[in-house]
Amino acid sequence: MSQLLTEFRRPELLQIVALTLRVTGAALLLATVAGVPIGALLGLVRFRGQRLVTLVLYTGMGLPPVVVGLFVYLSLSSSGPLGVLGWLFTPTAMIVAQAIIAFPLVAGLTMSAVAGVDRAVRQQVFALGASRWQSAWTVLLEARVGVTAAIVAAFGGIISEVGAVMLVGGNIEGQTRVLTTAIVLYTRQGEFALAMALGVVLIAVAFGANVLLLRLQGRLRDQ
Amino acid sequence: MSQLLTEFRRPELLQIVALTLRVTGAALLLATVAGVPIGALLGLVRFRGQRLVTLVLYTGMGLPPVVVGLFVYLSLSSSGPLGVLGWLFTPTAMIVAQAIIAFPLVAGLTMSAVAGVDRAVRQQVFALGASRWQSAWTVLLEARVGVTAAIVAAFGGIISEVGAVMLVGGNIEGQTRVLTTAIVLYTRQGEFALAMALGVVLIAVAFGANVLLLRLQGRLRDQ
Amino acid sequence: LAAAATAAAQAPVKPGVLRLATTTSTDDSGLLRAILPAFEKLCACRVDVIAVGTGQALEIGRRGDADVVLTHAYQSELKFIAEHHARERFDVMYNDFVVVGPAADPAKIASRRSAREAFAAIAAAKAPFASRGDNSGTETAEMAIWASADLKPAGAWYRSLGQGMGETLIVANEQRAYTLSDRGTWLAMRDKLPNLRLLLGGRSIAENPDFALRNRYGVMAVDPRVHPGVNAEAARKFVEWLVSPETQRVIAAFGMTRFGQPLFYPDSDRWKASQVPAR
Amino acid sequence: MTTAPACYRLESVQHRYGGRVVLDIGSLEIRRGETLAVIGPSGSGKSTLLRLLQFLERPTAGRLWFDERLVDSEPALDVRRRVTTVFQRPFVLNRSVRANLAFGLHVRGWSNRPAEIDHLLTALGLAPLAHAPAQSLSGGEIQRVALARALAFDPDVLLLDEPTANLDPRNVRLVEDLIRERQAQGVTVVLATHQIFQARRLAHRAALLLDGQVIEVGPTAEMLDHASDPRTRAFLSGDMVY
Amino acid sequence: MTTAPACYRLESVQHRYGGRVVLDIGSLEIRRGETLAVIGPSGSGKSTLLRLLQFLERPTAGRLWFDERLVDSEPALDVRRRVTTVFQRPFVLNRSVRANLAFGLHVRGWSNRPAEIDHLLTALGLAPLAHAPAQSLSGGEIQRVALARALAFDPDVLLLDEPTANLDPRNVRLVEDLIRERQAQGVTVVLATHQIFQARRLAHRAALLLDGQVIEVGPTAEMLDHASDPRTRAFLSGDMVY
Ligand SMILES: Nc1ncnc2c1ncn2[C@@H]1O[C@H](COP(=O)(O)OP(=O)(O)OP(=O)(O)O)[C@@H](O)[C@H]1O
Ligand SMILES: Nc1ncnc2c1ncn2[C@@H]1O[C@H](COP(=O)(O)OP(=O)(O)OP(=O)(O)O)[C@@H](O)[C@H]1O
Ligand SMILES: [Mg+2]
Ligand SMILES: [Mg+2]
Repeated sequence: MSQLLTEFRRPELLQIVALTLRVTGAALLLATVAGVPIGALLGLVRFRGQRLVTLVLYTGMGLPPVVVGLFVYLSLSSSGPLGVLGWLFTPTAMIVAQAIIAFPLVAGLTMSAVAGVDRAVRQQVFALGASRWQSAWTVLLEARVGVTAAIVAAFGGIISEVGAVMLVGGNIEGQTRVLTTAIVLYTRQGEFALAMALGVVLIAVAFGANVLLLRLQGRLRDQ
Repeated sequence: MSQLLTEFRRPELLQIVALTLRVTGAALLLATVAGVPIGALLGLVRFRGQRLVTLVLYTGMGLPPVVVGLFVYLSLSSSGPLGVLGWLFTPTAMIVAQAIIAFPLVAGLTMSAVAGVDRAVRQQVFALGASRWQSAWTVLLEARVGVTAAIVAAFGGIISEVGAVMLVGGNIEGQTRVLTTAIVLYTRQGEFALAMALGVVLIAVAFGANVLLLRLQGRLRDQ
Repeated sequence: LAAAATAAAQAPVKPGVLRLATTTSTDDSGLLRAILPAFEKLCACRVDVIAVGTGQALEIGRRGDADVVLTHAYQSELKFIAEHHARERFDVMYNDFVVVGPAADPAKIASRRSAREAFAAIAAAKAPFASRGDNSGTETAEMAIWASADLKPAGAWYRSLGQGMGETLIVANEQRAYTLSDRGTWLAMRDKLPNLRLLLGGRSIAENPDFALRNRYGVMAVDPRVHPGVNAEAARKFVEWLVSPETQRVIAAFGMTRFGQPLFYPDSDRWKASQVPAR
Repeated sequence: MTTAPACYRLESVQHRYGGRVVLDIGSLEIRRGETLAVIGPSGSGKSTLLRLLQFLERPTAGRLWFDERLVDSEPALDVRRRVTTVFQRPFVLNRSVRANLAFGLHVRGWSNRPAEIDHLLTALGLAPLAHAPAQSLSGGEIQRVALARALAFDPDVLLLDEPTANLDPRNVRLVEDLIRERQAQGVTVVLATHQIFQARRLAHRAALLLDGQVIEVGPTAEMLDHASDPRTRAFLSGDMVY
Repeated sequence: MTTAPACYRLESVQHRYGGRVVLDIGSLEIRRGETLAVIGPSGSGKSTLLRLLQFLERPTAGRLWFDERLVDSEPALDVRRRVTTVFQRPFVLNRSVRANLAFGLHVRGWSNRPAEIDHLLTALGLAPLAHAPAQSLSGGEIQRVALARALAFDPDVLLLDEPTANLDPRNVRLVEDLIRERQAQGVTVVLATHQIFQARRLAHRAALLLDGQVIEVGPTAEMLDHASDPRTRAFLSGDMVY
């Protein structure tokens, strides 16, 4: 226990938490900015091949982080097509990988939330003169509980993810070590108590972030 | 490439795929059986502390698989409280860990899908004489798109998960090796092409499972 | 009563199964896959290999979740015995570590004769160095080398990864960094590491100029008096079999066809004893 | 004046939504087997009253008896199954028309009574639509499905909230005929409507709600023709024109 | 007979839902500035016709002109913004009543016109509810919000689908007064209703739909009092009673 306390007073812990939030926050932002509009669109319009797109998105929710990590790694590797960017083993690479993992979750669950809004509501909004984008935004606000859940699920998926960030970040101390990779490290060392303690920290961080997200959802009502 | 082909013809591959489906399928079944009714209930009733329960569920979506794995490992370890069961390093342990990971996803997303069903629909069902459970079931059917998405997201989350199954299953060849742990193994060995190929197999398996799930959703309409 | 309760909480012995907790290097190199079938036939049992980090392997043993552990962290192994989780440790085999680095070799270590000197040169040049940073046997060896050179590595050039050997080599390859690797993993992966060269350690263990780079593997059967749930019978048989000259001979031959040199060198007392008359 | 035992009794019932009192009824009795029309302007509390009678909400103050038993928590399933509502804005389930009609029977575990359902479909002109998805129907069709669905399981008490608002004259007649059939069988009916003429055609007694208060209650013809309260007269006079 | 330029022109318009023809109109013209009542029994296609006129759906066959331009794909935003519908089953957004009224202005980027909104709230008796969440309103209140929301941005064409189905006489009058105000300003109105009396009070011309077909169309009084088609007479006769 005293070991835990010493561990927790380490300034590195703060830095690890900060990097975790920065990477996951940025990835979530990217995935949201891309995934919410696309999910909304897919939920709103009917088109040929919709079923296939749905299937692809749903399957994307099951992309193994390790495979995504490998893919990003091979792309960013110095012998890969994007090697010149020099992103490998930097937080940027981790953001890219997590954004890819988060995207299908955000888009797929937003789609199902938007599709759950009564068609009559959409017709009403259309008849009041809303443009395509305004319609989408209005329906999104009506579906905000489901859209928030989509973002929450994606956040949970990537903040707890380790396979991809380990591969493309390298778990470099002081550089690219986040909470999950630190947990894995302690686990491999047999330091189970420390690993569990960091797990608790991670869960606390996720809890705090969700409090904020639900606040935001509440705000949207008063628009 | 020829190496890939040889790899794919290995009978172990079939066994690994079968075990993956068995473990993830059983875990998903457990999580669904527990999570859908609980999520439905939470989405239907209003009670004090609901906000907190929501937050806890949402936070649960971000439970790091490694931490869940560690927790299950310590519980099932022969010096742990459930050691007598002798489940450690067996598929059963993997099922337990994955079910824990899947549960908050199923319950949380079901909750938000059910909450999205118009209150008037619930009142209508109540007024027609449905019992609590019948109401819940009826509303679930009305929210089936969202509930399916919840199950799909949970499925995607666990079939691609590696941290927990690695810890509690031990990645024992022929016994507890699933697709993700095999992918990690190959990655660790620098066999990137093989790892990627197995990733493709995993994605194909997930795609097939989603086809089935969407079929099932279609069936429910005709109830 | 409390003791009875503890005993009752123990997992039942699974007859016919031996749980072997070991480090990833023994498994990833393919050694276990090559030698274990013989033992499985001999004892008519199944061996479940749990390949994890060294620390984790020992911890699994400490909790009685494995019947036998095979690791390469001598000091930690001694501690394991001091804590009564096993009664004895047996030498099994050894191989060696090598220092690899970028082909350009900015710290000019290729000409050095010892790891101590090489590390000192790297630190002086502040050339990138990738460390396992995971408390593994390899990292323990690395730390011992830094200590012998009176150095405490720190700074942007020193990257502590907290990953396995394979991953660390991958990072070093990308970042053109030096690293300490066990020879087996290096040999197995060097085709995929175009930016790295072996700079210190020679072409085989016989040519390794630095004895400090030796990597010793030991095996321990978990003590059934402390952990009644273990399959002590099979564990005992396994240890006996592993150190037997016949098995040791197979270990010595492993890797010859693929790499032209063995990956592991037999090191058990019985093997050494059996070699004496031959000399 | 009580001629039949009370089906519902309300005493000092108040209902609030966030501070605002929308219902404030000193005393009201609805007798077994009678049809009571609840009339009143938009927002006067008609639908709220029906929600209380359907046990969907509990009054914030006062007491409500159903069948001489005080309703202080959700009634037992078999009790509340005796009452059903056709809502002002009916919702149909995402199933076929026929499956919607069968829903009430289905939850009661009753063998499917196909003859009864066929009878209702025909009586309300819905037979050709039996297999259509209910949510694709027109406004008036949905309203008829909702009524048929409520009648299918023979409720003792029928709460009707503007049941013909979306119907044309011919369909109004079909609906009213069915209601009369149930009246003859002794079903208690509470009919919220803004159509005075409908109240006159169907109800034994009428009650006028204004701002949540019962202004006047009495036998329909008497009350509509000789209202004693000036507010009642004012409300009724508009109806002669619109 | 064309006295004003056509607002809408329909030629051989058919509309199907999954094989079933629900609308089949040989030719119909709606003139600029006129009010056309569309009457007909439940399921005859009134709402479907309005959906086509609102460009929500494209006819499965035939041609539709709006303002002399053929509508073959979704019209440009500024064209379709000239038309709005008050639906038979109006949906309000999960916002305050006031925010619902402002929605049409908001999407057009118009400065918020608070005076106009206040005027509408008062005219429809909704002022006390301005800040209430719109989804908690009563049936008639929601119907009035939907009308006010449509009027707030001064549409050229107003499609009204049973706009007073849920209203009591006094509120019917408020709504009809507002409609008359717009008629005076030259707004084209298409009014789907099952209330013959309302058609008589508001419409210049009336069209009777039966099974998707226009049976008769003509000046309201003339058509209602001296219908030439027996089917029209049969439909109207029911209305004398219900
Ligand atoms: N859930 C609610 N929350 C807040 N206010 C409500 C709620 N339900 C109803 N009200 C308010 O209570 C009043 C009475 O509503 P109710 O639906 O009973 O009226 P009504 O007589 O049925 O009117 P209408 O003829 O328009 O249907 C209305 O002013 C309405 O805005
Ligand atoms: N989306 C749809 N899919 C299938 N059928 C539909 C759809 N919409 C309408 N219908 C059918 O088309 C017919 C005409 O519907 P419409 O809503 O136009 O009738 P209406 O004249 O407005 O009737 P009401 O007076 O009952 O509102 C109805 O029989 C209806 O069931
Ligand atoms: Mg009402
Ligand atoms: Mg209609």
